[in-house]
Amino acid sequence: MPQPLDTVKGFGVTFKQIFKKPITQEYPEVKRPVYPRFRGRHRLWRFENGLEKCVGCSLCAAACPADCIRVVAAENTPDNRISAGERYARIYEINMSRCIFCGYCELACPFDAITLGNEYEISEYARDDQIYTKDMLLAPPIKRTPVADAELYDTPIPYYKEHA
Amino acid sequence: MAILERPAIYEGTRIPSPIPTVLQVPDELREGGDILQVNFGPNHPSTHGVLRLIVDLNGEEVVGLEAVIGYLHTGFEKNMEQKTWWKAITYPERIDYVAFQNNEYVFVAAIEKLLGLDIPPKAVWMRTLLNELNRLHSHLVWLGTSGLELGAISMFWYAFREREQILDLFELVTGYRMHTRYFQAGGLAEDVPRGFYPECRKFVEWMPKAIDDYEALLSRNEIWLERTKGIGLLSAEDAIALGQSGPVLRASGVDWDLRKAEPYLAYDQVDFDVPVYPNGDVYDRYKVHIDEMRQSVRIVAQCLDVLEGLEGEPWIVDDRKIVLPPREELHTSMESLIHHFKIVTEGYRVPEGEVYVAIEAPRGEMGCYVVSDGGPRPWRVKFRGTSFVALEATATCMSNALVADLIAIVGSLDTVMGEVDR
Amino acid sequence: MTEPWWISLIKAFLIINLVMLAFAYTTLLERKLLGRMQLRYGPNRAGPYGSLQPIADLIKLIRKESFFPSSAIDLPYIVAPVISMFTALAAFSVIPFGAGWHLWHWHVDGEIANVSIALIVVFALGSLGIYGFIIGGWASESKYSLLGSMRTCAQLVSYEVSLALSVLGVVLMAGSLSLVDIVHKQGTTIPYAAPQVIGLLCFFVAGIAETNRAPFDLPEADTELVAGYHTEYSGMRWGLFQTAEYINMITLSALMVTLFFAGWHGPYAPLGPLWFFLKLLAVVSIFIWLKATLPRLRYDQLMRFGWKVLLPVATLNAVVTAALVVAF
Amino acid sequence: MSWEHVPGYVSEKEAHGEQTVVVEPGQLVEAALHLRDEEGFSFLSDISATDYLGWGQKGVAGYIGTATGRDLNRPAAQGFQILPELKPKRFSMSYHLLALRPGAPRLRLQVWVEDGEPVPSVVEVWPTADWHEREAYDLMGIRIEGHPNLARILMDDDWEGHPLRKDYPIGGEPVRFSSEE
Repeated sequence: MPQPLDTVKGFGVTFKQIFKKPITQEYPEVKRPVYPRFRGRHRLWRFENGLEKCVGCSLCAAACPADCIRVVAAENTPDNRISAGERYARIYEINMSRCIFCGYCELACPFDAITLGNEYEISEYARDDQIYTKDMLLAPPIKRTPVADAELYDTPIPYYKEHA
Repeated sequence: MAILERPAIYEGTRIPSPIPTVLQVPDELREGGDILQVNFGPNHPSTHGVLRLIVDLNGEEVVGLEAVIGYLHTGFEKNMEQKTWWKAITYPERIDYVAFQNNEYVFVAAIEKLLGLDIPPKAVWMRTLLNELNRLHSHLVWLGTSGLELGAISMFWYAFREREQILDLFELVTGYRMHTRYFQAGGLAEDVPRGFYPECRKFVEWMPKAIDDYEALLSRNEIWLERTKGIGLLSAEDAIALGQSGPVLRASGVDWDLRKAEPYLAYDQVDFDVPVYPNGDVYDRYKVHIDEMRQSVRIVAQCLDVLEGLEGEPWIVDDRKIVLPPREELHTSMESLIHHFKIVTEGYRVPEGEVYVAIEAPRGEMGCYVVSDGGPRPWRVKFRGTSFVALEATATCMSNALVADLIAIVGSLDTVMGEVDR
Repeated sequence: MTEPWWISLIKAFLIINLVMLAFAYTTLLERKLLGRMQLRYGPNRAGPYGSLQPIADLIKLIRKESFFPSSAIDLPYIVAPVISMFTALAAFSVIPFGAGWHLWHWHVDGEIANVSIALIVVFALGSLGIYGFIIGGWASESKYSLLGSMRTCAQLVSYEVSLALSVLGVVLMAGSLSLVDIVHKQGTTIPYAAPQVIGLLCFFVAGIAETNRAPFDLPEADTELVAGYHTEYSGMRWGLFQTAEYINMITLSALMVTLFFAGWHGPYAPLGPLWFFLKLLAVVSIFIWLKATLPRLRYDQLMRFGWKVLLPVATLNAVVTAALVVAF
Repeated sequence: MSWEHVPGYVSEKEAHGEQTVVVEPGQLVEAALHLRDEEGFSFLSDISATDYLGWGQKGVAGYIGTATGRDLNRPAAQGFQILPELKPKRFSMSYHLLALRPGAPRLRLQVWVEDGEPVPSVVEVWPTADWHEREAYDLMGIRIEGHPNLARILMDDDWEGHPLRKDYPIGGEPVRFSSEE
């Protein structure tokens, strides 16, 4: 039995949306704050005295399910001291186009040297530009992303986030 | 299990023979020479990715049909054999990328079954909650795309409005919107943040209103009824014989839900109903999806009640053989550091054996068959792709269908091609 | 009191451009309105509030490659969009949009051509335009296009009948086939929407089908036939089809305003064209609203509805009106 | 519960709360019919083929020491190694059955075959087996006998080899890194 009145109800649903604020965000101008746990672009960290935290143990490379991290370690020498440990990462590269952002590398790192930041704007025009070298990873990211209240939306369980 | 009494419209549905998955053109039609063979897909707006349907048309009527799959075959199962158990957890999420949390759970549950682990209550309830949120997410994607395919374009946007909220919740808890790797063998990867509960409460209060909107838009809409009632019939017997599960089976009148039949996680402690509809047509599948969404919201609310009382409880088992040690110990305990290195480099070992774990994923029975040789890597992982099985029913559902019904039927079977091709 | 030919020429030139402009901004209106109904903004990058979007689209379409399938049949393939476009534009010539004015010592009519059989002209041109769609789909040599063109053929032919029958009531009441007379008549009595409400509904439904708008957009059902008859078209050839479709919709809305809503008549007479425009806008918005809300019908349901529901109702409406007109 | 009355019965096993019945490949269809009609296993969940080539031969590294002490009785927890139990033949085909009744009893029906040995098709018993068997043929190279349409399903029609076999080369694309050695 046709019930035209019920069909008309749907028109009300579409019509009333006109007076609501659209839910889409005008992206390049408005950046929605990500939650603090969001896993974005990687960062390598230094100690306050400038020494790198990474000691080149390759645990991150071992933990990576996508095999996108390459670490080549070298020995620190007294006149060329780079990291706090015995060795340092002479080459540290991440192929971002392969990375699946699972965050296993930051879980694996025993020295809190690598963490996943909140930046997600990491597209490039060329694949080779997606290969992040150590210098790029050590430098603070150029594009900043706002982050929601960390106190409320995160737990200080990942030690490094408290001390980063 | 009870099969609802079936209405008379079932006359005529039968599984094609000899090939159950191919609808063959009758010889007399073939000889007539009026058959137009059209290739729907692999690139077509409404084939859910890369499904290819070879369709024989007699005018507008579908007289022959063969589904060709494999265009998204990525070899997940082979890949997982090369990874340690720990690393392999990231793979199942990407198989059915709409029900990632359920897929992850089924694999983690298989590992835990082999290991004989008991997980802490907080992890149990949180897993239940996230699984139900994911079911909502999956049904919303289904609802949106099905509406779009039948021409109700606004439905897509309304469904995706709520989907966004769910993804935000996932981002809040797990750190990633889709492939979360949040379930680890033994519990959860991280504790639940304080701010999650109020955010999730807000969503639980909002969602029923949104579902009312969907129903106002579609459920009683004359054109929607015309398009979905009596289309894509599948009788209860045929559905069971074809291995259908989930909403498709329940829409055919079979009261079967693994959450009730063999309860896992906390499903035996929450209160919910299983919607069953008797007709086995596209409309009933739509109704099952809508009703399940309401039930999922109920379950999420109950999980929240329990979880709020579990503040401060452990979220992962304290077993140093399987779980990474707490991070603060890495700086103080040499033993912990060694464990950490061993688990990351070599991975934990899982006792020899074979298990088959099945859960009620949004699309039905999601099974995971795992064989372990006692080593750090799975010997064999096989997933029972729900969509893979669902697609087998296309030929049976397609009797007396027109081109437009073809779209509605394939849509109603709710297939995700990543899961079909794996 | 006829106007000289050169005034008609100037007017024709103006109206063609106005209609094209109206088409361009109808697409913008559709995208904006659909956007708001779907909780998004719609285009808002080109110009303030996206107001230059149609221009940007035009430039894009012109610069795009007009793909030519090697198996397509050359001449019909190229001519088809032109036919559709021409008839769509020509049909607008008999729509009155004002009462007519005196400028210096010349009289300017409120329409380009005051034909005494204007209604028939519109329908004839509309039927001719269908050939564009049919030929275009057939000449593309693609299965989807062929199916789309088959659907166009059947759908438009079926609904053409109901469309013509649904306006019979109005014609009988006005006693004329000239659109100008019909509007004048409504100015003296009431808009025919009131007495002819069934005719209006029939006209509206048949009109949606006639212009391939949702929920009757089967010929180009993008989720079934990809894009129906214009699957193989791209660039400005596709643009011509699109233009033709939108102008058909505008023409139909204009016809509806003329026949049922008293055309340019409104509270303040000199503002005639403005009233006409506002009414047109309202009708076009309803078309868009339908698209946002309703799912698509199926082919056989469409045909069944056309022949078994719409045609009898429209016929009955015409017969009853005729009886009443004769009686009183 | 004993399954000795299943036609072609070879052995049975219960582990992790799951029951497995191994039958002769030649009598698979009879066993399937028996289980479907007599025991109510009307629902075939899944068919999984497994390749056991090289099973139990791989050298395994031990895992040493724990903070909480070691439990030598748990293989996962270290210390001691056992080699896995050897399998009778190279391939296993596991049919995961489910009875749609309260308690949801499940049963794994298993057959063992060597490379090239045929397995009869159960499409006639459970129509859903169609694609599952095609998949087993495609990815594992199990010869299914009596299947109405045994073609490749996931791989290309002209694909060589069966990729999920253990002796199938893995290959893969090298990950791109900068040219710095």
